[in-house]
Amino acid sequence: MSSVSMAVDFAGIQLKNPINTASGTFGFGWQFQNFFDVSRLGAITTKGCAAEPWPGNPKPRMTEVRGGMMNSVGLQNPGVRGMVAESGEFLADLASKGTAVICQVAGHSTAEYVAALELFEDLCPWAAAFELNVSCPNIDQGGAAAGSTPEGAAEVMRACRPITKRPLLVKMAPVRLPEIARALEAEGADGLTVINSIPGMAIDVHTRRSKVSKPTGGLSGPLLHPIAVRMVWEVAQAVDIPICGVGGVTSGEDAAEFILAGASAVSVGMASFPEPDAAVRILGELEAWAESQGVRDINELIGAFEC
Amino acid sequence: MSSVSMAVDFAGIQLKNPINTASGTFGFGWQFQNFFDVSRLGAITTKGCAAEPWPGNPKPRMTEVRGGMMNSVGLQNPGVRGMVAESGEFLADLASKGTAVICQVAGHSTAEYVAALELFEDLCPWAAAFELNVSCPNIDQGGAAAGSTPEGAAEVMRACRPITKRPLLVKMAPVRLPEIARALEAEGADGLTVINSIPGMAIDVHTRRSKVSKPTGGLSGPLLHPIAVRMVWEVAQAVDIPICGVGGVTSGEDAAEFILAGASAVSVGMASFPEPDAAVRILGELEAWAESQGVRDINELIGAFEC
Amino acid sequence: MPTPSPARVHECTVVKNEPIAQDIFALRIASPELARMLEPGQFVDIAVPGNAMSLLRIPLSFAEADAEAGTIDIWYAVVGEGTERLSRMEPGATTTVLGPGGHGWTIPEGCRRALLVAGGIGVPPILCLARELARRNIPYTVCVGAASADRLVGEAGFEAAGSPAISIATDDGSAGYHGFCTAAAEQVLETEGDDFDYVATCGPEPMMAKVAAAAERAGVACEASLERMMSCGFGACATCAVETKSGMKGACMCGPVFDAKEVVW
Amino acid sequence: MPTPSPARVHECTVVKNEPIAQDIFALRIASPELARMLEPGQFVDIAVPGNAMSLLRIPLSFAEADAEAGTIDIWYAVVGEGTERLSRMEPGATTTVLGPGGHGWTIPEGCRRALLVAGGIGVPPILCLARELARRNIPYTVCVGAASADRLVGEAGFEAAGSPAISIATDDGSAGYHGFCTAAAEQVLETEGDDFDYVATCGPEPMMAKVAAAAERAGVACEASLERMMSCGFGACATCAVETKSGMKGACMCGPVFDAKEVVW
Ligand SMILES: Cc1cc2nc3c(=O)[nH]c(=O)nc-3n(C[C@H](O)[C@H](O)[C@H](O)COP(=O)(O)OP(=O)(O)OC[C@H]3O[C@@H](n4cnc5c(N)ncnc54)[C@H](O)[C@@H]3O)c2cc1C
Ligand SMILES: Cc1cc2nc3c(=O)[nH]c(=O)nc-3n(C[C@H](O)[C@H](O)[C@H](O)COP(=O)(O)OP(=O)(O)OC[C@H]3O[C@@H](n4cnc5c(N)ncnc54)[C@H](O)[C@@H]3O)c2cc1C
Ligand SMILES: Cc1cc2nc3c(=O)[nH]c(=O)nc-3n(C[C@H](O)[C@H](O)[C@H](O)COP(=O)(O)O)c2cc1C
Ligand SMILES: Cc1cc2nc3c(=O)[nH]c(=O)nc-3n(C[C@H](O)[C@H](O)[C@H](O)COP(=O)(O)O)c2cc1C
Ligand code: FES
Ligand code: FES
Repeated sequence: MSSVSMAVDFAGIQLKNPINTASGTFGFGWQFQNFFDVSRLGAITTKGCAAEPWPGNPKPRMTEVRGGMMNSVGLQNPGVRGMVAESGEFLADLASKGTAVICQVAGHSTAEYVAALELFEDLCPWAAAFELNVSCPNIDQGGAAAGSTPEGAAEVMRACRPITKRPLLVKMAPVRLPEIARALEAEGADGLTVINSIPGMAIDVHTRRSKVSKPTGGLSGPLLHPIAVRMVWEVAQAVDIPICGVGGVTSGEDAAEFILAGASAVSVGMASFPEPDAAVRILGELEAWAESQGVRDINELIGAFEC
Repeated sequence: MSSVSMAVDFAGIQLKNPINTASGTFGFGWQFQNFFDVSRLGAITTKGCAAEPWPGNPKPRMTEVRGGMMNSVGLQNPGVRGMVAESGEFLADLASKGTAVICQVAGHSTAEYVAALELFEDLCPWAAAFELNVSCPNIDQGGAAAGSTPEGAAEVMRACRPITKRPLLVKMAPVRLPEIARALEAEGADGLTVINSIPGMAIDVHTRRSKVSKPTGGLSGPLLHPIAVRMVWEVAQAVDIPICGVGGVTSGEDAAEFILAGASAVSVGMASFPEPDAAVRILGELEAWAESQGVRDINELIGAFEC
Repeated sequence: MPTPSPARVHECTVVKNEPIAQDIFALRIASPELARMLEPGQFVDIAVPGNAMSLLRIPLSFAEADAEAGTIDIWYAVVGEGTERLSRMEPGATTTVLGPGGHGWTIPEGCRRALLVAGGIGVPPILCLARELARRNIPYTVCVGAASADRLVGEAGFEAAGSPAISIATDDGSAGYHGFCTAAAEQVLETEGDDFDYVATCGPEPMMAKVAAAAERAGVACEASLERMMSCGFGACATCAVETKSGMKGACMCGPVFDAKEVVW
Repeated sequence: MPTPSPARVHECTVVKNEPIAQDIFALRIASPELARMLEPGQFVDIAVPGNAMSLLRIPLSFAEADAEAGTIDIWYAVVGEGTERLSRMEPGATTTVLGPGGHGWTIPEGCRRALLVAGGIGVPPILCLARELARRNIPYTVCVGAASADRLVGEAGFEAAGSPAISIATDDGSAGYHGFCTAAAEQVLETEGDDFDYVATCGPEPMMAKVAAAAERAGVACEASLERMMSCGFGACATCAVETKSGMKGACMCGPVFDAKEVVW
C-alpha cells in the first residue's frame, strides 16, 4: 500500500482514487475485466446511451492521425434498456466493490436526454452518477450541437436536473468552456468532464474523400493533452464545482497535470485500446508521483499548479 | 519543370505557387537564405511587428509537447521601423524576384494596429499584402484577446481597412471561426489565415509550474493539423474570400489536405525549425501530388474535397 | 453480461519477416500461449514499435497458428505507415500481440465439400481454413485472385494443404484466368452448387458481396471475413461496426467472420 | 540585413557514445565539414531520430572539434526524453547536425591570464576554451563544480590541456572542496584579480551570476555561456531570448556566449 491517501470526493461521489475511464473508450467495463481487475479503478464511465438504441454512423468510423485517432462512431449504443439487460449485472457488482459507475446519457434533443435519464434513474440503482453528453462531435442533433452554447447546454441541464438526486455531470465540448461551465453550474450541475473529442478532419488526398464516413470526426489521444489541460485550468478558474480531466492521458504525469490544473478526477480514454490495462498502470504512476511530491493526501495536489 | 501549373491567386496576390511560411516561424526570411533559395516560395509571411519594438515574454519561452511545441514568445519584435532597417533590403529584393512578402501587423489595441499598419503602408512599398494578427495567444492585450469575438475582430478590421489598398489578410484564432470569418469578410478582409497556435498548457509536475513563463502558451506542429484542416473547411464554407491554411504541415500531403479543404495557399510553420528547407521540400511534394491527381492546374484542386 | 473477449496481451518475438510477393511479407512470431489458443479465422492485434505518433495496434489475420512450435504465421500487405514499419521489424525483435481476436469460421456440421474464395491479401484466413478442412477430410475447391502474378500468394500453401483444385485469376492476366476470381467461383456454384455445403470468402468487399450473392443463389451457406478499422480489437470502442440485417455488429467480437446472408453488403 | 547564421544541415555519423560519469555521456560524431568550421563556445543542433512525437533538434555545446579528424566531441547529461534517446544512438548511426550555431568565446586582446569557471554539464565549452588558451599560450586557472564526484567531468581534459591549477568543488563534498565552485572563483578574483584579464563561465545560471558579479567587482572582463530553450538555432523563432541591458538578444545568434556585464541576471 502506498503512503498517500488517494481517495477523492468528485461531485459528491466518493472515489477510492481519481482514476476514471472516458465514455466510449471503456465499453461497459466488462470488456476489460479479463485484462485487469476493473474494481481497482476509482470510477468508470460507460458509453453514452440514449432512451432507444442508436445504430451510429456508417463505416469507416476511425482513422489514425499523428498523435492520436479520429472516430465517427456517432454514439452507437444499445439504448438504456439494452445496456441494463446486457451489462447491468456486471456494473452492479462493480459498484458493490466500491468503483463508482458513472452512466453517460445521450440524446438528440432535450426531450431525449430527459427520456434517457428517466430510464437510467429508474433502471440503474447502482449508478453513482450520470453524465450528460452534450458534446459528441459525431451526431447532427444533440451532442455538441446542443452543448456548444451556454444557452443550449443550460437548457439540457435545466430539464434534466429535477429527474435525479444523484450527482449530475456534464461532458463538455472543447468550446467556450468558461461561459458554458458557469451556465451549467448555475443550473445545478454537480461536476464537469472536460473535454470531449475535438472535431477534426482527415482527408485521403488520393481519393479526395474523408477518411471517416462523415467530413469530420472526433479527435482523441496525446495530441489533445496540452489543449485539454489548459481547458481544465480555465474551467477550474471559472466555477467551483469539481472537474474530471480527459484528453490524451497515457501516463501518471499526464494525469498529474490535470490534477494540478484543478481536476479532482482524471479519465483515461483511448490509451486503453492498445493497452487495455493502461488505466491501472496510470493509477500506479499517479500514486508514485503523489508520493514523490511528499504529500499524504492526493487532495493536497488538486489545483496545486503555481503560477 | 512540372507539368502542373502551380500559380494561384490568393486574395488578389499572384503567387507563383501556394507555399507560404507561417508568421513567427520564418523570421524575416533572410535567416533561411543560406539554407535554400527563399525566392522559390510563393510567399513568405514575416514575424508580427508593432509600431514600436516589443520585448516579448520572459524565459522560458518554449517547451516541446507530444507532436509539436508550445511557445510563449509573446510577439517580441523590433517594431516596423526596426524591421525595415534590418530586413527591408532583403525583403524588397525577394519581392523583386516574385515571392510575395506578406507583412504581419501586431498591436495591443485597435489604435496600435492602425499605427503599425500606417507605418507598414508607408515604409514597405515591396510588401504584397498585410496580415493582421488578431490571434496571438501569448499577449494579454490585442492578439487573441482582440480577435476571439466577431465584434473584436471586426473592430480591428474596420479601423485598418481604409489605411491600405493592398490586400489585407487576417490571422485567425482557433475559435468561433465561421462567425468571425463572416464578420471579417463583411468588413472587407481580402483573405484569412487559418489558424494561429491553439492555446495549451504544459505543467512540470515536479515543480508544479508551467513549462513556459506564462500559465499557457501557443501550440504548433502536427498535433494541430487535423484540427486546422477542419477549421479551414468550416471557414471555406462560411465565406467567399480565400484562405491560407496553417497548422502542422510537414509534408506535401498535409498541404494537399488544406488545398482540398478549400485553402488557396498553405503556410509551413514549425517544420522549418528542425529542417530549415522544409518549405521547399513540401512544395516539391505538393507539386508531385497535384501531378498524381492528373490535373493541369493546382487551382482545380482547391476545395476539391468530396463529401 | 455478454462473454468478454478471451484476448490477453501476450509477449512475442519476431522469428522471421520476409517478402513473399510484391509488397507482401510473411511474418512469423513466436507467442506459444497465443498460438495454442487461436482458431482459424480469428485475428491478432500486434503492436509495432517505432512511431510514437501512431498508438494503435494493427489487426491481422494469420495463415497458420502452430500450437506445437508456438508460432503464428501472418501474411501482410505493406499498404501504409504501420505495415511499412512492421516490415522493418527484424528477427529477434520483441513486442506484444493482443489476441485471440473475434470469432472465426464455422464449418457446417456434415459439410461435404467447401468452396474457398480468396482475393489479394484475403488469402491467409482462407488458407488457415483450408488446413482445417484438410484435417477434417472435407474436400474443397479454391479460387484465388490477385492483382497480378507477382502479388499472388498461397498457391503453394493450398497445394500443401492437399487442395485438389486451385483456380487462379489475376486482374491483369499475368497468371491464370484474366479477370476476377469471382468468375470461377460463380461458375462453380452455378454448375456444381449442389455438391457444396459451405462457401468461405475473404478479400475486397465487392468481391465478397459477389461470392455471397452467388452462394445465396445456389442455396449454399456462406461465411465472409470482413475488415474494419479497429481501435481496440476486443469490443470496447464500436469503431469496427458491420451493418447486418439484425443491426450493427462489431467486427472484432461478432466477426471478423460473418454469415454472409446477414451482412448488408 | 544582419548576417544570417552560417549554419547548414550536415550529415553526421556517431563514432562513439559512452557514459563518462553518472548520467553523462561522451558522444563523438564525424562531420568533417562542420568540425572544420566550429569555434570554441559555439554549439551544434543535433537531430535524434526515434520519436516521431518529438520534432525539434537538441542544442549541444562541444568539448572539442577536431578539424583534422573531422570529429566533434560532445558531452551531454541525460535529463529527459531527448537526451535519453540520444544516449541510445549506437556507433555507426547516422543523422544530421545543424551548425555552427551562435558565436563563441572572445578572448580579450593581450589577455595575460584567464579564470575558467564551469559547473556541472557546463564543462564542455569551457574545456574547449581551455584548449584554445593553451594553444595561444595564455595561462589560466580552472574552477570546476559538480553535484558529486560521480558527476564530475573534465578534470583529465583540463590536465591534458595543460592546466596548472584545477580547483574542484562538489555540492556534497565527495570530491574536492565541499560546496560551490563559485567560492574558489570568488576568492581567486578577490585576492589575485589583478593578474587576470578574462573570466569565462558556463553552468547553472545562479552560478554564472555569482561569477559575473565577482568578476565585475574585480574589474575583469567576463563572458558567460547561456542556455535557453531553442526551437530553431539560427535566429528564426525568438524562443531563445536572453534579457540584456540593451534589450532581448537571441541566445542562438548573439550567444550562447554573452558579455556577462550585459546580461540581466
Ligand atoms: C480482422 C482484420 C484482419 C486483417 N488481416 C490482415 C491480413 O491478414 N493481412 C493484411 O495485410 N492485412 C490485414 N488486415 C488489414 C490491416 O489491418 C491493415 O492493412 C493495416 O492496419 C494497415 O495499416 P497501415 O498503417 O500500414 O496503413 P494505413 O496507412 O493506416 O492505411 C492504408 C490503407 O489501408 C486501409 N486500412 C487500414 N487499416 C485497415 C483495417 N483495419 N481494415 C481495412 N482497411 C484498413 C486504409 O483505409 C488505407 O486505405 C486485417 C484487418 C482486420 C480488421
Ligand atoms: C546552446 C546550448 C548548449 C548546450 N550544451 C549542452 C551540453 O553541452 N551538454 C548538455 O548536456 N546539455 C547542453 N544543453 C542543454 C540541452 O540542450 C538540454 O539538456 C536538452 O535539450 C534536454 O533535452 P531532453 O529532451 O533530454 O530534456 P527535456 O525533457 O526537454 O527537459 C529536461 C529538463 O532540461 C531542461 N532543458 C531542456 N532543454 C533545455 C535547453 N535547451 N536549455 C536549457 N534547459 C533545457 C528542461 O527545462 C527540463 O527541466 C545546451 C543547451 C543549449 C541551448
Ligand atoms: C471510439 C471513441 C468513442 C467515444 N465515445 C464517446 C462517447 O460515447 N461519449 C463521450 O462523451 N465521449 C466519447 N469519446 C470521447 C472520449 O470519452 C474522450 O473524451 C476523448 O477520447 C479524449 O480522451 P482520450 O484522448 O484520452 O481518448 C469517444 C472517444 C473514442 C476514441
Ligand atoms: C515560435 C513561434 C512563433 C510564432 N509567432 C507568431 C507570430 O508572430 N504571429 C502569428 O500569427 N503566428 C505566430 N506563430 C504561429 C504560427 O504562425 C502558426 O500559426 C502555428 O505555429 C501553427 O503552424 P505550424 O503547426 O505549422 O507551426 C508562431 C509560432 C511559433 C512556433
Ligand atoms: S475494434 Fe473496438 S469494438 Fe471492435
Ligand atoms: S533558437 Fe530560434 S531564434 Fe534562437
